[in-house]
Amino acid sequence: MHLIETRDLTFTYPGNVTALHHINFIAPRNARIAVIGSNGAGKSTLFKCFNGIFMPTSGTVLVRGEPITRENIREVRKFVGIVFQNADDQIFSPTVEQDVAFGPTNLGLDPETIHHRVHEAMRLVGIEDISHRVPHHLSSGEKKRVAIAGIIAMEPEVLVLDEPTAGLDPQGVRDLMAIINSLSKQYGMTIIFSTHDVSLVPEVAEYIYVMNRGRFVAQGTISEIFLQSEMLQSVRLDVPVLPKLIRNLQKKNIPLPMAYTFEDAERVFTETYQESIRHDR
Amino acid sequence: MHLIETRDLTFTYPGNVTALHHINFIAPRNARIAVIGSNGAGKSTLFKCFNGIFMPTSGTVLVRGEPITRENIREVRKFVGIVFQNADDQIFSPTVEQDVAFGPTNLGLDPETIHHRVHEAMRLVGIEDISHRVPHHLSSGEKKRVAIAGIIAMEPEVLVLDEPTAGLDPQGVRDLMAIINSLSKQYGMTIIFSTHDVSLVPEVAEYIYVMNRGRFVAQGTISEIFLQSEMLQSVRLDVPVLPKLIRNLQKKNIPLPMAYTFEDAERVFTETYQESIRHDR
Amino acid sequence: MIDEVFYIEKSAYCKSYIHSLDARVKIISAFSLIIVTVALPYSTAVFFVGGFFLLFLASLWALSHLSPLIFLKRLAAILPFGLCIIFFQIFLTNRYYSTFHIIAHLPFGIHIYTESIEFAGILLMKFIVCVSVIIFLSSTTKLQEMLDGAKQLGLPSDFVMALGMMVRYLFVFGYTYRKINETFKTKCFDPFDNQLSYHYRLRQIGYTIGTLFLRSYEQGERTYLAMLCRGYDRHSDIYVRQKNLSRRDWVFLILSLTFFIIIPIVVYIGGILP
Amino acid sequence: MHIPDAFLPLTHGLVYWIIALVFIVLALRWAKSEMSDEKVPLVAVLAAGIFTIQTLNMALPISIVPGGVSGHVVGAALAAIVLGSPYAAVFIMAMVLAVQAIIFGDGGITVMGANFINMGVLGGFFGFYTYRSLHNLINNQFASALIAGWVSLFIPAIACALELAIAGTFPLTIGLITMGVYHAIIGIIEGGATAFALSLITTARPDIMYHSTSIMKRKKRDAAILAGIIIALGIAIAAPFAASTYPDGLESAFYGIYGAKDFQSPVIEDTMAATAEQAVIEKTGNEFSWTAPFQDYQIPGFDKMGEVGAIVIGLLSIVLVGYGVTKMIARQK
Ligand SMILES: Nc1ncnc2c1ncn2[C@@H]1O[C@H](COP(=O)(O)OP(=O)(O)OP(=O)(O)O)[C@@H](O)[C@H]1O
Ligand SMILES: Nc1ncnc2c1ncn2[C@@H]1O[C@H](COP(=O)(O)OP(=O)(O)OP(=O)(O)O)[C@@H](O)[C@H]1O
Ligand SMILES: [Mg+2]
Ligand SMILES: [Mg+2]
Repeated sequence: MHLIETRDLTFTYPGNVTALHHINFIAPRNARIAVIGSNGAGKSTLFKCFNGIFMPTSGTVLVRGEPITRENIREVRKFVGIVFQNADDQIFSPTVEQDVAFGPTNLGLDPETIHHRVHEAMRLVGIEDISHRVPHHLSSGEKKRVAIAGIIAMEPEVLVLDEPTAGLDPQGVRDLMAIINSLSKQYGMTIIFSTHDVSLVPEVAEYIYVMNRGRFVAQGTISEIFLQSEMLQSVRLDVPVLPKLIRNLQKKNIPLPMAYTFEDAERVFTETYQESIRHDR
Repeated sequence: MHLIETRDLTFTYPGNVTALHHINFIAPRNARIAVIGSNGAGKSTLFKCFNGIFMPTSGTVLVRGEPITRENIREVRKFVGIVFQNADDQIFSPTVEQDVAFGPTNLGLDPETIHHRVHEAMRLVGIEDISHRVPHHLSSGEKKRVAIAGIIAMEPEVLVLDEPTAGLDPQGVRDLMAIINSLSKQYGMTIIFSTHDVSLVPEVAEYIYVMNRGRFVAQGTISEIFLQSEMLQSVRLDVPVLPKLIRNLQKKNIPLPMAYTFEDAERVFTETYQESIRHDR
Repeated sequence: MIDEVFYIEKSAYCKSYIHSLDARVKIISAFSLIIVTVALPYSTAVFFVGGFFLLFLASLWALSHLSPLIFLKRLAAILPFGLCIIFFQIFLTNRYYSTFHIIAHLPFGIHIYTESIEFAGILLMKFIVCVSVIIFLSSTTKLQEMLDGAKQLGLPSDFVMALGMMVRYLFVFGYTYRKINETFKTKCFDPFDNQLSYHYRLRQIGYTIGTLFLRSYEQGERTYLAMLCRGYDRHSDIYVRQKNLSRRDWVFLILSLTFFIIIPIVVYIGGILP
Repeated sequence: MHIPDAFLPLTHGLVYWIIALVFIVLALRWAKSEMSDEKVPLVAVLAAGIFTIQTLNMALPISIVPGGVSGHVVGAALAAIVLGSPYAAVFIMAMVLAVQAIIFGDGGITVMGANFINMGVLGGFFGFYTYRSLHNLINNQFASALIAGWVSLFIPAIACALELAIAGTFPLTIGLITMGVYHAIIGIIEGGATAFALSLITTARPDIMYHSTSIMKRKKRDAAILAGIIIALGIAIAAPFAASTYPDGLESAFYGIYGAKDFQSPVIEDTMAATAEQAVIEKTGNEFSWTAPFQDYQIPGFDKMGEVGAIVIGLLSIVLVGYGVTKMIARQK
């Protein structure tokens, strides 16, 4: 049984814009999945189907093997937490702590539990020391973390993040990636995120769906997807710069093995070049 | 005489947030300058001083050698065009064409000239075929181009772009970079832009200012700045991945020359390798 | 209601003879029809005149190639407050009649009168005609054409510009509103959820309103700065391409205005009624 | 509370339109001159924001049917309080109501003046002055905003009932009671939400809040304003009873208000309230002397051009006086 599964999911916005066509998506337990696609590909729309904000026009969305219905929608939303693209649309309270507590309070938990969950969530994303500040004045990275804490406090098992790094500076991106990685590795959360910054993907994800105009045009592991540079370019995306470089060098008969992350690339280049230099001597 | 120069510019927001400290900035004619810095470094604030939206708390801003005053502010704003970070701030008219025409209309030009300028600007950024659409249905890349057209239609000599590529997909980034490059090379505009995506910088800029907490912490040509990876990391930024890789490999005694753009990197890797193999034989 | 703006816009973007008429023509006709309808004296003649007007609107609607469902949906959304007042009329006497005949006795000394039903019917007819006119106008005219039209008809340009900006940001905030609602859903908040205390729900809605207010305030500040960059000052004006009325615009205008005047005259003075 | 077309006769609509226009012009002037900073763009964007705020529906505090009936916030008080001027509300509501009437069909065209007087002018002025005087006297922002919000909804509802009654579209007593009770209940949403919204705005952006402290506190004046508001409220609440006691209680209720007005005449919003009320008084006399107009198949008002002219001239002069007083007070600041 998969945590989230869509079967032949099609979604049409009122006004006849079909944003999703026959989507088949599977998220097994503890997976780390990236959905990549250009602006308007349908990533945000797809995510909103995962917790019943949008109901399929045709096809089904199964959460823990069951279709989403009126009866189980609260359970589904507790189970699948979504952090939306723009943090400003998700933060309404006068203090960070109150904002993180918003979700748990709506679930009708007792004050004790709420307090505990809120502090645990704030600790996980590292915003404990700003818990009494006004969210309005936080930096974009801090706001993003508050938004994530607000969802984590509801203790979902699947964490869905829509373009989590948009607008963050490089250090902010690194910090956020570290948080996401630790949520996945230490707390066993299943992570699904979208992005069009392809260089992020190898750092977090292990499986990729490529989306274009409401359809999945490819899916596979990182190495499978990033080998198809023409396909990626045709859907307005890019291959991360390192695999692209290695690819081009391979074509010029330089015997480099493929690498996706920075560490791997450094290693293969060092080995290959030192090899060739050693031959030299 | 520089087109824009700031001398010891300090700016304090009402409420005592000093966002700029003693900034000395120079933009010579036809320069292509990048201002890089993390979230909240003060980039947007600095740009708003360039055309008198914000007036210095102390220090001066000289445009074409003259300080900005009440009398010449109209001239200054015609001369220095700013494209803001968020296109939605800037597109306030009900249709694309009306929006592009807003600036020229305010300049008091005759309808003939307005019409001509508007169409020329729309042609330059490639939005002629969407001129009658409403802004809210445009994609983010299209909106960005409408915002740029609105500024270009005023025919400024200095084009200032605040995070022009934020939120765009890779193809959108490539298109926009091409537009900016052609405005600089074919139309002789002086370009100043900000970003925290350092990998863009070598594609467009030739000179860099590094900003942190309202101060310039470094400035120089691309090769000067991107050699200082510790400095960049300390201000929450990053070295673009290619120079970083080459740097690390150089440390391991692989005799690679430095390269910043993708083409250069591909060339140096190929040459170095082929060199070493040639020796081999 | 803000979601409706997207649907209204969609119908306004269809293409037809009616859609392609100049906005000025449609505005003048629509407003005159409303004024004529409101000015009709209270009498049963209103049923005839209103009937003709509705027929007229229905034929225009048919010409516009829009589905009647769109019209009915929009009508249903607008009616409640008016209907409520109209419905109460049947229990009340009013000053427009001198005698009242009771046709039904209800408990608590409440009665239903023949004349009151007639009066309610007259009000309903006028109300429906006026509302239909507005639905017709906004479903067949793009917002910015209406603004251009209003400007050419002499609405002060300050107001045209302000309304233009308002309309533009209505769509921006329309998206914001959707996103806020989606966040409410993800966080399981429902202002109608009785398991949460009323105070808590009111507080959260209040905070949301405050946030939206701030968002729009700050948007206003930023937009103002962006406008300054483009040479905005108090003499600024919105750019409107001058356009002359075509012959068919004139034909439509003259025909419809004549119709609005002839029909009541024929019905009232021509003595169709006793 | 949006009166639709056809619920007020054309002549009444015209009269309300004229009064409304005066306030719109004043508001436009405010937006263009205030502190030498253009407020037109800010107010235009805020109008879109207030429109959005009005779509946030909320259950009524008293559940009439299970599941709940909804109400929402009008926002005139909030806008006036934050921007520090009732004209802010006037400007914003003018745009919101225009868009609602012309695009959504919510509220009529011929009666837009009346809707605008109710929700924009009365709502804005009562909301603003209730808040400011209370805040200066009791120094409790939350309570002041709560009450101001409530008043800013209740008074317009009463005005709306009066206008319908004068038009002969809805009987006075029942109108006052139903509109009054209903809006007294949703007033809780308006008041509560305004108070919470204001507390959020004050914590997040205290700098944009208009500071009543920066204006010299004049307790006496505030007390007088408050007394005026309380009397207006008292009359509004008592009106249905008065109206049901006397057969032609409408007139007496109005003279009551008119009498109350003398008591604290230098106050802006009462001057202006009086403007509207005076209009109403003048009309009342006429209205009651009307015979059923349909009997002779004449369009009402057209046979009484003289009377209508008198009303308009009377109104205009009152408006001018009101305007003069407003100007004088504005200059004193
Ligand atoms: N409320 C809506 N009504 C109609 N169409 C919509 C709506 N929201 C989105 N769309 C359309 O659906 C498509 C998918 O949009 P979506 O927001 O899911 O894309 P995305 O992949 O998240 O893009 P981005 O990277 O820009 O966030 C787009 O073509 C968009 O125009
Ligand atoms: N209106 C304002 N009032 C007070 N402080 C402000 C205001 N706008 C910005 N600041 C502060 O000024 C500093 C610089 O902000 P600025 O927007 O210039 O940064 P930036 O470099 O453009 O950041 P980003 O990359 O996030 O756009 C920040 O600390 C910010 O909090
Ligand atoms: Mg998206
Ligand atoms: Mg910025």
